[in-house]
Amino acid sequence: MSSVPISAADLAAAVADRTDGAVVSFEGRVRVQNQGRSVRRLHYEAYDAMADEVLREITAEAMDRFSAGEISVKHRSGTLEIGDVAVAIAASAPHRAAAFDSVRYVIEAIKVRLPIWKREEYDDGTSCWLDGVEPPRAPAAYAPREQKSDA
Amino acid sequence: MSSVPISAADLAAAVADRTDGAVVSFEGRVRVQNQGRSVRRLHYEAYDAMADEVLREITAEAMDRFSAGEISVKHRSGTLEIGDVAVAIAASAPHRAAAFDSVRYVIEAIKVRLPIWKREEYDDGTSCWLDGVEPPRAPAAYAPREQKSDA
Amino acid sequence: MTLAENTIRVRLFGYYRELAGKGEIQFDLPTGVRVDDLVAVIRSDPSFAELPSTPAVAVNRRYAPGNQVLSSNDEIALIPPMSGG
Amino acid sequence: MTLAENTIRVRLFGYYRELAGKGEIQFDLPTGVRVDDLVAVIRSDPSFAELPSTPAVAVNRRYAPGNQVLSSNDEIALIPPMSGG
Repeated sequence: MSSVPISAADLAAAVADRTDGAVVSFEGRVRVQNQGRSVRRLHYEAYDAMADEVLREITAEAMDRFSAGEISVKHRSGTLEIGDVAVAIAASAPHRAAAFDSVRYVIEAIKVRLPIWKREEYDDGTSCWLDGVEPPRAPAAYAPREQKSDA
Repeated sequence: MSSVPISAADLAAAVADRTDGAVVSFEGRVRVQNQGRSVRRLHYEAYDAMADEVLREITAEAMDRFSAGEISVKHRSGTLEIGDVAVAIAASAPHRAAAFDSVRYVIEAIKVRLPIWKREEYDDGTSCWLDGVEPPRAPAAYAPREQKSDA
Repeated sequence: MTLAENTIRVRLFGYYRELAGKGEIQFDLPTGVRVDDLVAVIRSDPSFAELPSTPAVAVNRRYAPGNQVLSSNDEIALIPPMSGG
Repeated sequence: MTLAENTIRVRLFGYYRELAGKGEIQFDLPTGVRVDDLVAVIRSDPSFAELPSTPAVAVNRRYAPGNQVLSSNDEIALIPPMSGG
């Protein structure tokens, strides 16, 4: 998580390696229009400590799943203006498929698992929290065994 | 086609737009190892005039197919050292799927359609033209009709 | 659950933080209380009447199942629908 | 094909250029000659004996079908297997 500007170019430079032939990067930017309304700026509030852990977890999953060389991801918090980068991801890999798949995996997982909330401010002076994605309830399989004998 | 260094970051900055929320970029770089051999550097020879046309054609196809906002692509010719960027692609789009799909489409099409040839120089002093991808023979459907009554 | 009580603190974010008017709420609840029990208690507050049927709860920065037992040492957070990326 | 002849110039690149020892070869071929005819002529040169069965040919910077008729005004190129990206 970052409270200062981020860029995919910085992350891409960091993941590049002499053994990796492919670098894929993604930037999610603040759009001037969202769901038909004119956005002036937006504010991200995050559960920072958990968000950092979730980003590390998602990155580790992608590394493991696609055999990527290296993956780097940053998400902004705080106030962002139109065009500012909200999320940046870069992945390097020996071959392109792993790099593409890794970046795509990370952004899709962020959308459903990262504890962060966006409040949009509109040109008409109003603002609202975005209708978000209901986060996952941990599946029963994750429940520690000892709880079954409890209570 | 470019005979001087290229970077996806430059292309990404060029395609970014206030109405597009997603920018995806790709860099293909010269790897120190390829097919088990230690690469010292490589040389790209291209049919430049045709390559420029093929890149424009591929880009237009991706724009049309995925409704991307903007797509930019550059491929190097000449001598490249390890880590140098051989191909850079960036696509912006209102939403991420179109940006990912556009970049992926362009790189896959380059692999099978761009008239360019790579000669690798190895650490042992030898060099060779890479076994490449057989380019497409235009399908019969592309043959001008008037040829059927000819000869 | 046993009758002994412990203090459960719950961090709030975004829209939920605004519903409560503060970033943390706390309850004295019996030992052995589970995530689902805590959610029922929170929902009994009129401010949270419109909580989703199974809102996400993080315990020690991980999404927790409804049957996870809570203790006063846990870092607990009620997680609104998210809008990252 | 008619008996009139025209000069067909063929650009060569990469491995094919090295096989020929030059970047362009040319042939005087009958009017109406097609891509497939040209390929057969090129293959008759021992340097090009190992040409693929249907090597790609570009005419005016577009991949051409085997039945495309060639003229001396066309920009023709024999395209080796490619290795871009």
